[in-house]
Amino acid sequence: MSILHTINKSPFEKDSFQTCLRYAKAGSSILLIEDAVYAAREGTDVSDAVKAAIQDKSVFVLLPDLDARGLNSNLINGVQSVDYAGFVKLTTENDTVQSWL
Amino acid sequence: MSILHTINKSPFEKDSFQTCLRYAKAGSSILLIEDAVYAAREGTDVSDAVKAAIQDKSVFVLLPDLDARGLNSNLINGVQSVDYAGFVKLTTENDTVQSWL
Amino acid sequence: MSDEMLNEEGNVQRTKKFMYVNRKAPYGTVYALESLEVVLIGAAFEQDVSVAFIDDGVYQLTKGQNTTDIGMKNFSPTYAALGDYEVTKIYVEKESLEKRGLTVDDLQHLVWEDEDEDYAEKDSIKVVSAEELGQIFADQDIMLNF
Amino acid sequence: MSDEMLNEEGNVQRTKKFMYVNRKAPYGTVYALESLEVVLIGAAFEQDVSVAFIDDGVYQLTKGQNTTDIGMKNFSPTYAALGDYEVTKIYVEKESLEKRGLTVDDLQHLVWEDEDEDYAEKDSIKVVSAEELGQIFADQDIMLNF
Amino acid sequence: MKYGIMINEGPYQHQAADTAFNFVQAALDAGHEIFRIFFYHDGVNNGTRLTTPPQDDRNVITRWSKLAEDKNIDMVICVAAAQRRGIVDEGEKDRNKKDADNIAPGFRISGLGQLIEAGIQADRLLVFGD
Amino acid sequence: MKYGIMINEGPYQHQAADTAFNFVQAALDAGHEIFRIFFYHDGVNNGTRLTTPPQDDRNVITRWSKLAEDKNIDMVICVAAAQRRGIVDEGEKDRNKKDADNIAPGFRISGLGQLIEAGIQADRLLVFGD
Repeated sequence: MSILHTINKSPFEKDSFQTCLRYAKAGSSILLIEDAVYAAREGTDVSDAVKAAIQDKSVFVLLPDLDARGLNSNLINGVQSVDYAGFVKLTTENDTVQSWL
Repeated sequence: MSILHTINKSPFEKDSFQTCLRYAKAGSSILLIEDAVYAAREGTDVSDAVKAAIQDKSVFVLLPDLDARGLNSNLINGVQSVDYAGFVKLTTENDTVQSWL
Repeated sequence: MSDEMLNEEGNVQRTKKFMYVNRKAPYGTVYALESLEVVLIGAAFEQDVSVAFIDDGVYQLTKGQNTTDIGMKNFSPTYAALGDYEVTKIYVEKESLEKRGLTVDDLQHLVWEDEDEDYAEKDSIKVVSAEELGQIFADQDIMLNF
Repeated sequence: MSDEMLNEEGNVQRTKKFMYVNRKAPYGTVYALESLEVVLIGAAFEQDVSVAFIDDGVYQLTKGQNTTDIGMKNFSPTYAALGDYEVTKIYVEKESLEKRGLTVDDLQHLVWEDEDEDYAEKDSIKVVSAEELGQIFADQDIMLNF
Repeated sequence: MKYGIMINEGPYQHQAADTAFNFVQAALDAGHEIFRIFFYHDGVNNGTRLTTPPQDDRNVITRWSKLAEDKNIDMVICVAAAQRRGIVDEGEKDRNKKDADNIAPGFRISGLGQLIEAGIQADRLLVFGD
Repeated sequence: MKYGIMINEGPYQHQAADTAFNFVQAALDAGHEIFRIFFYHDGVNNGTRLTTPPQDDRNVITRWSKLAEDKNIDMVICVAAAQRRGIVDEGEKDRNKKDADNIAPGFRISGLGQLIEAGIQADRLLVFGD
């Protein structure tokens, strides 16, 4: 069974991001929403961790949340942008959704 | 002027603890309350940071919060326990209070 | 009804695997208490229930909690009732304990009675690695994170 | 009344130093917005006001915020009004920017007009180290963390 | 596909209720069904009709009420969480001897079993919280 | 010593209101004065009289109301934050054309200036939040 992991907390503020990476298996999908979208940017203290995750997992970011925060540029290569329709589609393509809050 | 810093978040969950340590000057006081009391224990991943802080700052822990969490033992040497009356006293002995939330 | 039940339309429906994941410390926020209320209510629904404690969630199970001086309700005795509600699969993450300088001896001893073995008392808590717990997560139908 | 005012009993009272410390990202929570409302109201009280942005608080000042697709109010243009409210001491922590791969060019250019120098336009934002900001904190009367 | 939605935070303080709303809209637009939206923890505060948000901002509450009416969606507020936080319908008002109620149109108050049932009946259960 | 107290979280969800209450009690016991308690953000939810918490738990709201009455403490709810979250007194009810109010005894609704004034007048201003 495949899992869609969502994270909604900034990787700099809370441990949700690190714990999600600890639990997300190879082949699973991770969607960054709300304050977690900051993790999608190149050149931060967590961008290496995101690049490592992309090696064997799919990493997505919710574009409306990125736009809201004014940082829709300089994204890590391989992070895929989705809108809310794309978010819904991801929940249909995976068997379960785990929300890392 | 002397500052009393309070922290109410677990050092494992949020960045408040690390940021408070970054800002607390030598001679200032730090009071651990609510979920921050977990930082007062010996043998955790943050106990070295607390011990370093004790070298030039006063570190206090709110005993009622420690009791509630069942972990009123094996405290780091030099961390001083206070009750709510002691919390009030600390706010009178310092000029300002900064709450790291 | 071991792993099947009737749904609203009267059709047979597979029992679902519910996993409750607790990641927050008690008392600082209400999530631990209200999560426990969900688990207890959920136990009446004849589903396949598991509970996991990771990150600060492991603090929920510490022994000797005494809330007298903060004036809040001590709900920690309720964890001991989980066995009576047939909630017997309780996973605690090893790495989270270690990071916090805790061992399983710092936690409540939770048990359940196995009616298939003459009501033998068995441990409910299994200390597992994140790797093992991740495998268990991968097998669930419903993940509720608190 | 430069640094004195009358209190309720009509006695002369020293102006106090208010420091508003912003540590949270915008939109994910309301703290950034409601903190800004406090700063704007507080500006009317003729106190000595400073605002600091550290940790995720630095994200509050990013350029080009567009909230159309999340349906929330974009309050970022209001930061540009701080100068008009005579809030001219805005500190941004250098280490917090670096950790997030940001430079001051990613932030709004906030200015104020110095009436003592023929309304010359001056930068409001000062990028400072945690060490320097800690010294400034030590000199405050009131610390409000958001 | 049939969705169950759980919302754990109140309006305005956290984005959770906004994200959930946008997700639900998108799911409906894609032709999916929302089996139930369950409000728990501070999420129950989404169900008060007494708010008056600034006119230049979204109205989280009336948006939910309109959605419930337009799309006939079952929106359930947990009774235990509501009692702790002061969200009251007419039945709760009488039962707990209160002098007012504050529930918004389209919401109903019921037990936690409604959440478990949503987990059982829906194809996916999503949690939005803090 | 004269204290100003700011509370930024609602009852039950976070411990902030409990810690603030215990601090205020201890300050009063030590002979200090509480100039004002200011409720902001979700803290405004401390001021609803519609809660019915479990009988074996503390009642955060009535505890505040009793404290205000017994010790004559000024407890102020921020009007802007209250409008977003549905905390209403009689004046707000009329002004915003609501059909009910829900404010608890001992609380009053006023502007953010009351917080700044507390900072100016008090010897110490303490923030309790999340």
